[in-house]
Amino acid sequence: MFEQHLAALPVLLPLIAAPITLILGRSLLSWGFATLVSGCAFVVSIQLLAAALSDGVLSYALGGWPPPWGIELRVDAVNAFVLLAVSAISTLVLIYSKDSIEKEVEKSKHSLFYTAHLLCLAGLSGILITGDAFNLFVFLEVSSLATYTLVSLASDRRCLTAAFRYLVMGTIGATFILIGVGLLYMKTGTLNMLDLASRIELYDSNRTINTGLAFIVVGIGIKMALFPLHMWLPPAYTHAPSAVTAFLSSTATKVAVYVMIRFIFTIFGIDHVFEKMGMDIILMALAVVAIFKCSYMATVQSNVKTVFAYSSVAQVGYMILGLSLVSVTGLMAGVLHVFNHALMKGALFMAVGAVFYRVGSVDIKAFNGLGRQMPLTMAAFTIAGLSIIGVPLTVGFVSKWYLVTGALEQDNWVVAALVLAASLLAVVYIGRILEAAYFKKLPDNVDPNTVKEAPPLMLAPMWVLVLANIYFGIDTSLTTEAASSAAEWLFPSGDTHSVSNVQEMSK
Amino acid sequence: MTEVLAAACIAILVVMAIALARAFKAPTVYDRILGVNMFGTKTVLFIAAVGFLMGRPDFLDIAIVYALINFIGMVAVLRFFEYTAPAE
Amino acid sequence: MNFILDYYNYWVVVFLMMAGFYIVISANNLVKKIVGLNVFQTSVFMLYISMGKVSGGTAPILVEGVTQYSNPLPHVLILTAIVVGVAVTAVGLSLIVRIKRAYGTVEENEFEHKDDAI
Amino acid sequence: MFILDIVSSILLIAGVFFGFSGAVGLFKFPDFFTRVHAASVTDSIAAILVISGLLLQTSFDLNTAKLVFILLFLMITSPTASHALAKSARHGGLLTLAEAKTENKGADDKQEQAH
Amino acid sequence: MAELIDLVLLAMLALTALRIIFLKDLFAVVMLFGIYSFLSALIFINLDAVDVAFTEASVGAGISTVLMLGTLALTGRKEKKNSHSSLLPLLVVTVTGAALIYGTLDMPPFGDPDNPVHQHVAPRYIEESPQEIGLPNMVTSVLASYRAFDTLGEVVVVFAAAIGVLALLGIRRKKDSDLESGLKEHKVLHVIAKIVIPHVILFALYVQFHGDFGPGGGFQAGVIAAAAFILYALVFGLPNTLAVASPKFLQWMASFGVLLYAGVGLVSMIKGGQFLDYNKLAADPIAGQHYGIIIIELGVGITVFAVMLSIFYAFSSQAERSNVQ
Repeated sequence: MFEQHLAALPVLLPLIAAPITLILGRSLLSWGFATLVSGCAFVVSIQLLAAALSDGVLSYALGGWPPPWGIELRVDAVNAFVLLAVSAISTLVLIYSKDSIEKEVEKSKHSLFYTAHLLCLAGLSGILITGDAFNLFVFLEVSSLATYTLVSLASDRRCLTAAFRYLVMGTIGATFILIGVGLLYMKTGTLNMLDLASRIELYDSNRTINTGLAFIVVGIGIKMALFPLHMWLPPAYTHAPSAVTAFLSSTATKVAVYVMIRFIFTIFGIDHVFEKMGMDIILMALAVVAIFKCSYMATVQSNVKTVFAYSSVAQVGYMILGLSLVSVTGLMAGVLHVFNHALMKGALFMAVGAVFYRVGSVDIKAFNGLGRQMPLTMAAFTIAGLSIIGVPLTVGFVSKWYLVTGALEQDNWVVAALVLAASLLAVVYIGRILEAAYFKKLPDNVDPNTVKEAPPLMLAPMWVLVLANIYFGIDTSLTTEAASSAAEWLFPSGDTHSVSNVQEMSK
Repeated sequence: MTEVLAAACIAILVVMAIALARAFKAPTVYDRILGVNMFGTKTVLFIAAVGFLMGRPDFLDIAIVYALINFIGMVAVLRFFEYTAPAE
Repeated sequence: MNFILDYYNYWVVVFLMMAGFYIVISANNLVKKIVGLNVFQTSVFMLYISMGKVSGGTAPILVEGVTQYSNPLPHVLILTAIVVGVAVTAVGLSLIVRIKRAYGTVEENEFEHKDDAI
Repeated sequence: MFILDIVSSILLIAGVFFGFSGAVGLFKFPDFFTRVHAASVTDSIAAILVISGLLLQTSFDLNTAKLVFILLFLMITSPTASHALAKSARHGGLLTLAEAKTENKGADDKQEQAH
Repeated sequence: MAELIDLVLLAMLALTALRIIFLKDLFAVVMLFGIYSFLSALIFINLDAVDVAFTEASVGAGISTVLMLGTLALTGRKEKKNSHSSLLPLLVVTVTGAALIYGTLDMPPFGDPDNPVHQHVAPRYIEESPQEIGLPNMVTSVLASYRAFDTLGEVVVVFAAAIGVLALLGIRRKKDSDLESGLKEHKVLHVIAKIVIPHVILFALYVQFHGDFGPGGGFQAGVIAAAAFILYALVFGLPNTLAVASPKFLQWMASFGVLLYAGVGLVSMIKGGQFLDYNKLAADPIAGQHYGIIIIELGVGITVFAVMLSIFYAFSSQAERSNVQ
């Protein structure tokens, strides 16, 4: 029975657990329960990825109605891979948040926090595994509503305005997606993704379908903070509770990137999007501007959370750059970076949260002298920061490697050079913080005895992520295999040759 | 008979339009509410009539909901004035 | 003429959507933004319902002697979307109440000045 | 059957006529309290007439019951709403036209005295 | 005839939308939004979407408007002068609108039965759902069976909204519950409300269980039942209502509704079907469908009722609090 329903479990588990968490009510109890459920979802998603890699695709017809009449859940290598990252981060963040939100969220709201977290996880998992375009919208809204709540739970009043701006932008994005899906439905009469794909193919450059595509891309662009539409992200990530920032930065925008990939590659088909509409040029231009503009913005911020918020927007640029290369390698780099970026940003924001837990501020000045006071936290921070820069032996290097290789395959020297140049900006913004931590002294007015190492429940998940950063940076076979089979899965006519070449080169 | 029903529907629509005009531009805020209330009650009649016109009178449930919501809306407005001075 | 008859419904709906969208992005007052969001979404619902209409059809509830029904699927989708809309509205409004309590104003440009940028 | 149709038509037309007159009254009457009078009285009579007209079109089934329910509901709530609104306006300090005139006069008198 | 009505209603909608843009009095804006909602519900009726009209009327014009008024009572009625330049928004809107108009040019004509929408997936719902599900209301069949997972998502969205509002506002129970509140001076309203409220609850039950045969269902019923309690709270004051349905109880109910819905799915999994496969619930598939739909509609109704009322409580207790201060 378990095997049969494997595809439905990642979304059903948190979805059913959320109301139970609310009933449990007590802080500790609901924390334990939520963590347990999230852990189960993680175990399930490991099995799902294994199944997807061996069998190709798992389809689950809800209600026993065959698609396109009923709603289908569809798990393949792509979403199983992203799902693994989401459920893993969710579990780690939940472990981490027990101490973290103690400091940042009112006691009476803890069980609401865990409920909202589970709802968010359920929404994100639902977006990932559904095979139905409208169902995707519903789960998008489940996760978004939970996210607005999570962001607004911080004690700083600025989180309220940030959450409101996020809510307005997010709802506009969702409504754009709704319009786009409506236009597609109007021309095809179906909502199932595969069915949509086969029926869109029948039309050769139809104005209604092109408009639908444009609306969907803009809508998802808002959700994933694609460059000119990213204005909601920095305030939201800066003022949300640290645990929430760690969770969202490594999952929410990544899921949106997945949705973009799914719509472009599975539903519309690359011929339609890239060759007929020339979307690759637009996306590539936006991605490059995003990488530079936001990396630069990251270097001039004084709030460390804001620094990494802008860095996240820049990193989304890398992912979009990957898929705008329109090659198996480029796409693979994009998918790989979705996973890798989750590892590094999760660790970074957890470290920043730990600093806030002890020091009570995340201003760059607050980091002065912390290298001595919080050695483990700052070591984790350093390694994750190096990973963002793309230093060899970390995951950041692996995804940038494939990105540059993808660009060079097409003799696109400019893009390759730009990617490398942008890494220098990352050196600057990471370097500023490391300098403060290791080369400046603790301010005199701070008592060195109060600023000590973070509690173990915060350190453990942080270090799990840091070790994952290193492990997957050295032994790349697991992630690259998953990412390359995902990319090949999406590229129906892709030549598998070039990927195996690249793998050899990386060894 | 259909002609009479159709004419009645159109006429109710016209009345609704006039009430709407009052809600758009009113000398006092109470006139605005009056316009909205009249709009609501006429809508109930319109739904009832249109149901017979389209030959599906079993949709009267919606008219009931309209009447109910219209009433609750009015009470909510009155309650609202307990908190804020209604001066225009 | 036929062309207009075929499409007038969609055009008016597009106009309504854009009116709502304009309110959202131009309004300075947060409550008005939420009203605009609702107008925007309601108009999108009309787009869906318009495409489900069949001329000469009737509501998709089985009755004797009728063979032509309108399409029930858009109705189902919009039922769901309306609920989503009210959920977002409720959360947005409660955020506004909290913002008013924290800042003393619900005008966007006023509370922007009260905090540093970002 | 034919007679029923005619009676029903007459009721409908009469109802719509009253509704229309009420709407005109909404614009034409001089102060709020006369306007609320115009609106509420015609609202009730229009509801009674139109729904009675529709009642004659039914074949005495569930729809009849629903129509009667709507009628009763409107009969109860519509005057209540108007009454509460007028009362609220009164409490809010709105004056009738006559009162406003005397008030103005009083104010004018005072001004004159001041001069 | 339908086209004429459609046109008139659309014109009214357009005027209302324009008026909302230019009005500065937020109270009037909210009133006009209520009208906008009513009008769009009329359009839905005219386009044969009676279930949607039902929902839009009760939610858009009812709950949303009441919540907006509650917010206005706390935030003030006047919109201040807008210092933003309106040029950029206008540009964005024009571009978006132009894109949409461009998109309409290849659309299938309005109302044509040969449109792809009516040819591909929908015919099965129309032709076979009466046999497969056994219900005359196709919207209920699709909503509660074919696309039941969407509806589960919808219930979870509502639940998430409750979590959000509770986290943001919370529901304060006042110690001094003998506080002046409610419309004390309106004696007539008290009498009428006492007559009306029981009938409204009765009507809600009718909508809940008649939804399989006519317009209505769990969602609408939940909203109407909540509306009855809201009316009670508006007229008799919040403390009295809190005594009838306490916030804790409502939280429990909201969770219970979601669990009831998901529970049907789990039972069908245990009986060997897929999640939410009602055919397995009873020996006879049609009977199974009936059981499944009735129970999940009940779950929807319970959750929606509890959530809508909780949200209203949250707003209302804020308003009363600020009123006291």
